[in-house]
Amino acid sequence: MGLILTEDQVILREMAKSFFEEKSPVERMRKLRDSRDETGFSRALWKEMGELGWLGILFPEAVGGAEMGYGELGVVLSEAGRLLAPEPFISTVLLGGNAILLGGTEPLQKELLPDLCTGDRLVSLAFQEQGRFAPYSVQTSAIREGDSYRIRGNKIFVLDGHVSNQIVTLARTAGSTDQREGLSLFVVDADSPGITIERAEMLDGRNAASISFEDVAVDASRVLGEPDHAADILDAVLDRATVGLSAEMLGSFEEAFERTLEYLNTREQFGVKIGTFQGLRHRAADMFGELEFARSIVRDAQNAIDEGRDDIAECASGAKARCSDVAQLIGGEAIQMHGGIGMTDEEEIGLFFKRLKAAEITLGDAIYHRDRFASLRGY
Amino acid sequence: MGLILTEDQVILREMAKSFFEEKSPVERMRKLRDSRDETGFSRALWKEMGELGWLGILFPEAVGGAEMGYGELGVVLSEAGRLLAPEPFISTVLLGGNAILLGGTEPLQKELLPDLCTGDRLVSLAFQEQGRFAPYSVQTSAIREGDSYRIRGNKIFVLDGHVSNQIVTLARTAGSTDQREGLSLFVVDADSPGITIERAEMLDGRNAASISFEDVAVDASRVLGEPDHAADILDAVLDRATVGLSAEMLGSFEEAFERTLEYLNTREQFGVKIGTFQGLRHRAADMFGELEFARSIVRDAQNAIDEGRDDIAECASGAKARCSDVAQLIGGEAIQMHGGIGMTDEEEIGLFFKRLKAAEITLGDAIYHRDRFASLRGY
Amino acid sequence: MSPETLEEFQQGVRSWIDENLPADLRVGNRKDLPGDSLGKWIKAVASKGWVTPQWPTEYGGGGLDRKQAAILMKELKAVRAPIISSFGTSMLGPTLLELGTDEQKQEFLPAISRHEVKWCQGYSEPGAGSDLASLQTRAVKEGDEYVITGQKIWTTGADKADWIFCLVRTDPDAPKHEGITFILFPMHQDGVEVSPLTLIDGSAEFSQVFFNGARAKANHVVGPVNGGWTVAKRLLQHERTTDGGSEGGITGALKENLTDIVKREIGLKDGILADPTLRQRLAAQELEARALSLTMRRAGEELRSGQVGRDIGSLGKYRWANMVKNEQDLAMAAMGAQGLGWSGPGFEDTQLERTRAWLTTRADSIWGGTNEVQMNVIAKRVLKMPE
Amino acid sequence: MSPETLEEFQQGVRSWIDENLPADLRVGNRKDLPGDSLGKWIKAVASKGWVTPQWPTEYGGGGLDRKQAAILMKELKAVRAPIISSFGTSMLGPTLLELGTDEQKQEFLPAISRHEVKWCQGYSEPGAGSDLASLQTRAVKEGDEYVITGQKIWTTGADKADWIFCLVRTDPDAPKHEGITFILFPMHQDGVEVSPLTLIDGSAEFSQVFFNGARAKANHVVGPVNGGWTVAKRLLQHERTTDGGSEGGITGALKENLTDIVKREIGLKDGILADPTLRQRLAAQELEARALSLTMRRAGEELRSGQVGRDIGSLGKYRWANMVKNEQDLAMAAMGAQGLGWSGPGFEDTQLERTRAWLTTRADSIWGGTNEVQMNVIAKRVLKMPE
Repeated sequence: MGLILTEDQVILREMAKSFFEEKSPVERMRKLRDSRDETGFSRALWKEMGELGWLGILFPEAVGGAEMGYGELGVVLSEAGRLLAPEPFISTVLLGGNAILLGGTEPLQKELLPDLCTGDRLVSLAFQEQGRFAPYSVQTSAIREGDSYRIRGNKIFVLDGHVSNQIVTLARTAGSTDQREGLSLFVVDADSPGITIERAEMLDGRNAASISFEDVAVDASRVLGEPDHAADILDAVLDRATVGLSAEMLGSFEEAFERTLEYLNTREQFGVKIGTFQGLRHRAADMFGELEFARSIVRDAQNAIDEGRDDIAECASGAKARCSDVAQLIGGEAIQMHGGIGMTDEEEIGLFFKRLKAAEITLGDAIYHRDRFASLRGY
Repeated sequence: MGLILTEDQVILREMAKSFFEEKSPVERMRKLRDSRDETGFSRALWKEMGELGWLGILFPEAVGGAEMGYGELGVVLSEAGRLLAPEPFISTVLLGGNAILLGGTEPLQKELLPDLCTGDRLVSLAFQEQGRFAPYSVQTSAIREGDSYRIRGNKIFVLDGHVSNQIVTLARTAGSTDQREGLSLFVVDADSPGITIERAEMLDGRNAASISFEDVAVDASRVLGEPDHAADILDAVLDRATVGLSAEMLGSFEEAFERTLEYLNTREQFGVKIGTFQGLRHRAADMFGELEFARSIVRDAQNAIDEGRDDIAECASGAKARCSDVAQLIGGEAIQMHGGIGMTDEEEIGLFFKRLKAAEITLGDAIYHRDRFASLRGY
Repeated sequence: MSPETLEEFQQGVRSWIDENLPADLRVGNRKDLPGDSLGKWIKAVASKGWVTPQWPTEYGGGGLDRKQAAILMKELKAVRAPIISSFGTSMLGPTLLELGTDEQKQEFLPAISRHEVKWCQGYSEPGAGSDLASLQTRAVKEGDEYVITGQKIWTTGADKADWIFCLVRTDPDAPKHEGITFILFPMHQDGVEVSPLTLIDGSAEFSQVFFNGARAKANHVVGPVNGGWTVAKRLLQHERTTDGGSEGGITGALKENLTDIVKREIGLKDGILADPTLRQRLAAQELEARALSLTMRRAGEELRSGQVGRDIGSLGKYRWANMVKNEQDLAMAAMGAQGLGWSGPGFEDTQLERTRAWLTTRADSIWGGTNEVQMNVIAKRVLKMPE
Repeated sequence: MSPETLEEFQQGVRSWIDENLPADLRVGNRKDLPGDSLGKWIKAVASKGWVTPQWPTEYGGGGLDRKQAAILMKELKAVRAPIISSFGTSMLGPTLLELGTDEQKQEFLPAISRHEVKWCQGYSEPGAGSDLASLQTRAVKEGDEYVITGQKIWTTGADKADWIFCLVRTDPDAPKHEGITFILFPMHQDGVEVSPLTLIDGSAEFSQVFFNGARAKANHVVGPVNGGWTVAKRLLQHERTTDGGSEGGITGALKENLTDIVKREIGLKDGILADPTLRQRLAAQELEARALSLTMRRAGEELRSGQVGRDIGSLGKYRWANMVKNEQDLAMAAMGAQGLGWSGPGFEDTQLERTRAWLTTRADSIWGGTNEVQMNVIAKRVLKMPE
């Protein structure tokens, strides 16, 4: 596969661009935040995207999907990222949906994925238990009792967990904290007795939940993949979600860069446009370079998945490490170059800045992913 | 103590400045290098400095020293560094001399230090055995046999080892490689049977030796401090040498910065002085800031030793970490800003660049010293 | 009556404080001080003239000399008394004392000394930023009044202010520094509209102020008409010497020691911070803070000794801003996802505060001279690079 | 005679190489090739016109079309034959073919095709640097000759060259791009002095060249008098398309894979690089190299597909230079004191070579357009920022 968009992808991009520009200007995200909307995004818009086939891009036709690839999904995610649309692509499609796709039995897939593709079902993945990203660091336990498991523990940072129908939950069925082995994944209904879901508002206006499980009973048929060996599924899911998130970030920092460039090119100080100052010009050239390098590496990571290459994990970590760094660079420069006005909530650049910070840390920051890349490369 | 020079130190600086400008322009160092001078520095100039009392600054009056402090020595070292004088301050005064001062018995001090203060005796410290700095990583062994020890092993990077009268040698008398305990220091005469000293020319035109010890016999009276506990002396010596080296580096990168600034302020391109370009101006401002921060932290480290404070080690590692970073920054920018002409051996800025690289790595680079600082700070 | 000695003065201050300062105010400058208590305290301090201890008594000041004033401050701080200061006491007052007419002093200073009238500062404008002198707010003379049209931004406390000291353009044809006038007028009038500005950290201490035919008396011009730039610069010098005042100004560092935060968030393993990359960054950060503080100390020593080469004090604002920002970045990195909270459960209050502080400090490299302006100044004034 | 097919041509090339290329030359482009053998090989290649395969046969070329020439190159590379190229073949020749007079072509091209006459390039001057057009070397017409006075620098191979193609100023009063002439003259004459330049890495491939009354024939001006700037730019395009030629040009990367070097110098501990800071840097470096190579690949795809937005190819030189330099910095950091050697015992040859390479690559961000010039170009041409 190439590193540029195919003709079909160009058409998809134009569609997505018009869609978000028309239906989801940045102002919409701000209103959802300021009104403390109880969902935090638009269910109607989400269903519209379902109708357009975008939610099912990754899923087989058998369950109502479009059976396309990360190249296509990345195009949509980048355009969503450009205008900070907060719809639950990461939580429902890339994390929850992917877990069911990669680990679920056929009956589970048939039960859950068709509604997910239409936008009627929301699914979150609950895996994180601490602030610093460490996916195997799991203390939540699941104990087998006859045909079911009882889950006990606490999860944090469950994206969009407050509105999900199912919470795919990572729990320890063997081994000790931090061990890769001994983990299992369960599809837990959000309304199961013993679950408490508390919504928290995030820096970027999006939502994540703290979820506590007090002896929540789950049927053994709701296990994804083999018990004790869920890390294989988890890794694959996280790699794919990481690539998707990177594509979204690409759109966000590209837009932040464009807006900053536009500001430099129009804002005057001391009688001249500030974009004429060499110091700022060189920094703009550097941002441009970083941005374009990020684009190349994200496209390659998408190809790695779509081609089924054996370096998916390396590419995913490489993409996220780069995108996290670029998010930090462009986010920071965008505020600095906008000056005082960039500090106001009214100016939209601050919304980009916050989203970029949240995305930088979500699914692991640059340090985590360079570390992982090094391990994958054998050093 | 203050962070600015005392009146006496200002006078000393003016003396040292005139001395090096008159007797040791950078051209002298180049000639020593190009003629492959067999000593690698000027013994005559070294003795002159002995007469001026500079070699004995650290040593007690009882052995012919001036009994002053690192504040004073730092002033001389910075001026030496400004003109890249290659005389053996680091090897003979800061490493070898300090080892005898801090660990030697009174008879040993009386035997060795007076000649050292006059410039008639040269002493090196042989401790390093690998490229990456790791002072406890010692495989050279010393085995007790009656009243003497037999040393066996190889040392590298022994500064000025090819001309030293004594080689203060770190060897393992107990424990295993990398252990801090079990090390001992021996004053070994350079002409002892079994020693082979091979001179190597370094990047910066200075010299370091590879030394092999094949069952070299040393009398037990030539041990510095307690056998097996030499690390306490070694640490103190390395801290002091590190602060001295940092003072020398300060002079070198200050001069490199001045020359670069002068170049920016005179060189014209496209009809204007290149120092008018904001990109270069901002980088110059950054270099200035780094340079001045380095000066503050070096002065404070000198004070820490001279006041006998309990944070000498922290200050020494802090100073070297900073100076190594600044050396890399200013060295690199100096070449880049001089453009093509900076790439020629003829232009002196390249000599600064090379010396700064060598000094950056000598006695541990910034990573090593930040690591050590973190350990000292308890994290 | 023999002149009071400093010791006697100090004793007097101590007993006066003992009598007048209630226990519930001995907690330092906090925002939630009990209103009644505070009101009484302010009245008591004002009655001695000690809100403005060095101002002449005729304007409600304390008439103290520098040494006495220093003793007063020391004693107040010793018992953690709330410090009463305002734009009036720290900025406008000193400027009026120096450059105002007798009528202006009589009219405005006593109310400032009583801490009764709140002032705000109308300097910055949208579109001006670092280039303050390019301001566009117009003032046109009509009889013995000026009619003012334009817009100010970053006005601290404008929503609570009674009066404003304001830079306006009175001669649009003159070179930009020469057509500016410094003028005073009331905020509570038609033609003045205040619109609070929310910042990215959620705070709302600043406002935009819109003038649409606001009126100022011609005799409320301070200094010469079209000579306001000089007055403005003089006032900014007062601002600097009084450390920015308590309202607004540049925002501060972490409440808790950075090293403690990182150690707690990351944890130690065999006595070593569990993340080696953050360990290196933390060491670098601690060393940067030390170097900054040592350099500022050295700048002071150089100044006092007269041993001045290049002005190293000029680095202060720039390096300080970067240091504070990096400190917050590092705290954020240590918190990971725990640093992404805005509200709701799952986050400790200190974590939420730190996240806001991280946002607040983004302004440190912008306000009070952007990093870029500071670098320009260093290149030009300190390094004497050609232009 | 029916025209030869490409397959037949390829067969012919193969058998010709089999016959003519001795085993001792099948080792790639090395500096220590056996002289006799090499001389014979060059003669043989020249006799076919294959030193300059696409040039017309009348000038000693091979008269091949593009496809045939590609096959020839592929076959030569397949057996690691030494590639014969020079400033004459890659730069001057193509320029003369395009812009030279018939006499000039006849006079100069055959000798280049025979690889007999060595050329050097007189472009850069001290004091000009990135601003090439500000060159000062003067040429004054005397009869049918020009008399040349001035100085060139960075002249690759000047100490071995027979002729020079040189930019000189023929009209000092014209705007700086309009008074420049492109002229050819012999190096072996009074008035030309060559002084080799040693670089900081100890190499001496460049020279300074001093002209003190050197003489050039007026009919050796290429293109119009005072129109040399256009010729010079055209020539530089040939340089770019032929990848810099083998003499000089921008210096290359590490001979050994960086990751292997770092792993060997630092060592692994429990499968993890023993220094965690260098581990992060190495990962960043590997990822940077991947991103650069992917971006260059993408630039090619964009160009071929016509799907061009902003010109990402423009990043290449700048980012490449930084990447190569960082790679060498990292290798140096890994070697520690073992990277500080210049000569003498105690250092492996590969370590000494790496240290020199570290020095050599400092030039990568200077030559071929400094980093600063590249950033200027990106800001202006790609980002369209105002000036």
